Amino acid sequence: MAAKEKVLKFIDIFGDKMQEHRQALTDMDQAIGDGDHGINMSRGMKAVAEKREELAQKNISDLLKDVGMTLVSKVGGASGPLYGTAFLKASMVVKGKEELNAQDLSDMLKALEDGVVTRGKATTGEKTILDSLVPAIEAYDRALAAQKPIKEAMQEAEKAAFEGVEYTKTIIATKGRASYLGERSIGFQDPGATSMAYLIQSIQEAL
Amino acid sequence: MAAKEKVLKFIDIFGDKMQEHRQALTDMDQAIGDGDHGINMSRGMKAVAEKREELAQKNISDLLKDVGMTLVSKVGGASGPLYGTAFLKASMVVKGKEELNAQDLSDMLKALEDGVVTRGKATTGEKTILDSLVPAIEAYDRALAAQKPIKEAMQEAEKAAFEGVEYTKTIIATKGRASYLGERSIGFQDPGATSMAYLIQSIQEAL
Amino acid sequence: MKKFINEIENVEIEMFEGLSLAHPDVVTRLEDSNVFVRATKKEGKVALVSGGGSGHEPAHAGYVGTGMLDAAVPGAVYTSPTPDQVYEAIKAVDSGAGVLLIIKNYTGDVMNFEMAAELAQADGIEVASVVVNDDVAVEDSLYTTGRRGVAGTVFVHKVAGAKAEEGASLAEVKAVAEKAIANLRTMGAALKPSTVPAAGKPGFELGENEMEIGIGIHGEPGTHKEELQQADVIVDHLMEVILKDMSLDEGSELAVMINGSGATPEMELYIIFRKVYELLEKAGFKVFKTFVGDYMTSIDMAGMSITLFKVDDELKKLVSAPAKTIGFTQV
Amino acid sequence: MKKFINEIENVEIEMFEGLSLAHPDVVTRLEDSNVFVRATKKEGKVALVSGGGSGHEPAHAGYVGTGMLDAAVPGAVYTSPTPDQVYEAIKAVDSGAGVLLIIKNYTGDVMNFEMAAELAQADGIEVASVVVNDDVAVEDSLYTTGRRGVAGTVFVHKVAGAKAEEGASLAEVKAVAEKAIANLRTMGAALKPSTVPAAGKPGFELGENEMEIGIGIHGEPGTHKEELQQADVIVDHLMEVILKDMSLDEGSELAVMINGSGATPEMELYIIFRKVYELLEKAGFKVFKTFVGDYMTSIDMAGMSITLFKVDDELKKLVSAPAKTIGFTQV
Ligand SMILES: Nc1ncnc2c1ncn2[C@@H]1O[C@H](COP(=O)(O)OP(=O)(O)O)[C@@H](O)[C@H]1O
Ligand SMILES: Nc1ncnc2c1ncn2[C@@H]1O[C@H](COP(=O)(O)OP(=O)(O)O)[C@@H](O)[C@H]1O
Ligand SMILES: [Mg+2]
Ligand SMILES: [Mg+2]
Ligand SMILES: [Mg+2]
Ligand SMILES: [Mg+2]
Repeated sequence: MAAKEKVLKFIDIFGDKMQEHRQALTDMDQAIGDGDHGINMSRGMKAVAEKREELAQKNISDLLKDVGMTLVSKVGGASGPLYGTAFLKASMVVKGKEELNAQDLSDMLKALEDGVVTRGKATTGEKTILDSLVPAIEAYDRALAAQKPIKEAMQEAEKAAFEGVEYTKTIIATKGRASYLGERSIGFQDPGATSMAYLIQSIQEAL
Repeated sequence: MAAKEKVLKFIDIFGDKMQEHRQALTDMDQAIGDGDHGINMSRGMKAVAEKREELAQKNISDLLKDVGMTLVSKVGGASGPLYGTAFLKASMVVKGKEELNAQDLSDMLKALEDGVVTRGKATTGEKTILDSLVPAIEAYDRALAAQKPIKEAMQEAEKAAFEGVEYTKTIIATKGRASYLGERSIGFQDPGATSMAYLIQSIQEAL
Repeated sequence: MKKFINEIENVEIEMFEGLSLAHPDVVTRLEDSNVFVRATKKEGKVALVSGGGSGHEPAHAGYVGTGMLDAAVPGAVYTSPTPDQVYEAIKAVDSGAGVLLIIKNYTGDVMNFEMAAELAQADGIEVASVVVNDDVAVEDSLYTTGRRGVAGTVFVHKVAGAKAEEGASLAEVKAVAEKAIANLRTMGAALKPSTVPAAGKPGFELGENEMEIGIGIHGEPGTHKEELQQADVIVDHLMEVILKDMSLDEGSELAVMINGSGATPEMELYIIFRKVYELLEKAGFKVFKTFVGDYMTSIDMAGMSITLFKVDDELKKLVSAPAKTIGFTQV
Repeated sequence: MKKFINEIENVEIEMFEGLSLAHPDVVTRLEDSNVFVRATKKEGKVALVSGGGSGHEPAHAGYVGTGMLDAAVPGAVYTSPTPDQVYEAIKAVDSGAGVLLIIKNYTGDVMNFEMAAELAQADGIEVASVVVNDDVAVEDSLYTTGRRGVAGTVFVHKVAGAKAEEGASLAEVKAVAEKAIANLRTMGAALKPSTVPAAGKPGFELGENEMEIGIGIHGEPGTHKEELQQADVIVDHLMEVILKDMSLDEGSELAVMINGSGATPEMELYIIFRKVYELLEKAGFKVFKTFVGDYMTSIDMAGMSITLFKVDDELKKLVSAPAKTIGFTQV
């Protein structure tokens, strides 16, 4: 399967997961936020799915850019600019590429992180998207350094991402809406970190 | 016991009954009205009770007038003008009297009815105060005609009043707020007829 | 019962105190009473007095001011004020040109206001009254107490108030109020009942999948319960009843009020209006002006009513005239 | 969930349609969008744009009009609008004098509005922005996202809108908005949570005897739950937190807003104001002007907030200036 088909497959899987976990992500956000994260993400990925044919005509960079623009203009809230900018940054690092190797995937993942950080100005440990994304990237790079194949590296990334989600239960939110709860945010899983873990999982499953 | 003391005792007993049945009368009014009849009547009779010492200084006619004015100015809703005017009319038929015989009591009861009819323009069978008051008066007069003593006559009046209350369950309201319910008002007891039955009972108990 | 209140028996009085402290430039509360009059009495004009139970806020004290009422007398919650209170209001606002009482058609309101009118007339004050009965949910028949006065009452305050402000005579103000009443129709529905503080529990019960059709404004049950429907279906049903009772011609112009009962989000009121507009347009009627909001509430009921008000040139002018009150300001 | 709605996914769009059909003389909805602009564009002045999630009605579309906003962009329920939408609004209202964005301090709102500003600035439009953060319930710290923007935002719309209407420059309008923000403090409490239509169930749970203190306006839980208290006790508590955070002197003048969350009867808001007034008077502060009602709601939440706004001569003039919008009209 060509790289572009894999990217499209990743987008499809992520879209399906956002529909599937719509209620669960919303429930998580009700506990410590305003109860719309699942609604937001599923609305955005539904809009992406509606463009599926158009996307299939584009090259990898352009289709990622289109996904980013669609998320920016359909999601709203905090997750729209964060996920949107993440995809836009990812689109930039694969400009002109028709194939993607293991290093390209690493660059893309870092571009996602760069997008989230540029917009959200958070670091790890603040109970955000970054708490699943950053450990996933670290796990992936570690696996690559250990000469593991790309699929296996992404499996380790996925594992690290969901561990990151578990970790969010133990910390106080200091960014985003959950930060208003202070100590009361402890014990709850961060919805944004969770949706990001599903994104990592979607990449892994698409490989 | 002098007649005036009996009238005062009747007012006391009626006041107590309105406090005692406040919730029940309100519940009845919630079913087919706006849920305030017990609140209204107890507010009015509480205001009467607060004037108890003043009332005791007055003659029978004046004290009944005072009760009527107090009800008019404290109860509001439909029952305020109806009960208020009833007491005002009753006060007029006993003007100048210091003793009350069985016929005087009959005149007073009819004056109550006259007050309710003047204000409310209803007749029996419309699911109102009149449906306990009118049968009570009829029963009282029948008993008097049969030479029964006043206490016994009032006991029959009381019985007829509560039968009237039962009867209200079987009919459609065509006056007052319950009339908006049409057929839906069947099956429910009329709160105003019920409070009037307690009034009749209070007279009986005061004798 | 969960409410932001203190002792239940102080609910009305504390509300009255808050209201008069909040808007001293618009209304004055007569000392120790439940009578609200304009902060600045306007002399020489016909005075308008209305009232009813409390629990309908902003009605009626919220409509005291330029272009609407001269006095409002709110009674206990859902209970008509008493004759002596209304009498005080009449005396306070009369400036020789006469007083019009705007009464909603309920046995209690009619009797208490009538007694007040008798007291004032005995003093030589010219008093006239109109009885608003815009609720088409209940059948109008000679053998009943007739229809209730509900949200349409606000339009009567508005047009009679504007007419009086113009300097019209008592007879003229009364005539325009009666014309308004003849042209007004309202019907409502509720999803959740209201709770009278002193009663402590809701006025009726509704299942998770039920609604009450044909509600009044006193938390009383409506004409019947129905299975919960989508907004458009409810609007269809209410509009059918309302329109059947009005004589409208192609091109008739209407003022429309979508009234919230106190706990209905504006979001829902606008969704309702959207459908009302669609139906009116399809039928060939013209919406002249629209009012959406809490105008005549039922404490914390989640409900709404639709009022259609057929307007001619005179009524259009009066509906559009300026008004400055707590609950209704228009330039 | 019981609501007067149709299909859940159409809630926002049907509300937008209803709103623009109801008030064509005040607002125009840009075709097929969620951008509301004044029906008559005022040229040559600084333009004000605000927005946020839907569910806060009348905020923000209800504040578009003379003396307040030039455009409002309501997003999905409780969700910030997106950058392209805000960008459309900016382009529609700019008439060369620059555009001020009034943003409530939420991560999502700030990011989306910032992206919109970047897009507009790339077109050469002068764009400035202020971030409202009046909620004292949450601690302000360099290590958090800071305080939320809540009901006080309406005062920012009011004074910045009045300043812009006077013909002030973008820098001047921004400066007065920032002065207002520095002088605004709000805190709220709720008895019942709100239900986002798409979520289908309440945002948090409260027992029959519990209340939520320090609520925001998005149905999110507050800072903590407490046992239900009488209104005066709740007011005491909220006022203590608010006043501790303000620097007031004897004789300081305040505009006060008692804001309802959507399902709170006016009756309760006035009972609350009564106590607020008593406390302010006792402390030697002067109430300059009072606003009681649903200004910044949370759909169907039964809750309220108290906003104190310290006003100097300039702010007093701007608070009192005329305004003509759907949700706020003043002469
Ligand atoms: N500054 C930030 N950086 C990274 N992620 C953030 C930031 N702020 C919030 N988030 C993420 O956004 C999620 C909430 O998204 P969502 O509910 O869609 O938006 P909103 O909070 O505007 O309703 C949080 O769970 C958190 O993971
Ligand atoms: N026209 C009338 N004549 C006699 N009694 C009436 C009339 N209208 C109403 N009532 C009585 O008044 C009672 C209701 O009183 P209440 O609840 O205090 O007043 P409201 O209906 O104004 O709330 C009814 O149960 C009925 O018995
Ligand atoms: Mg959220
Ligand atoms: Mg009643
Ligand atoms: Mg009543
Ligand atoms: Mg949100």
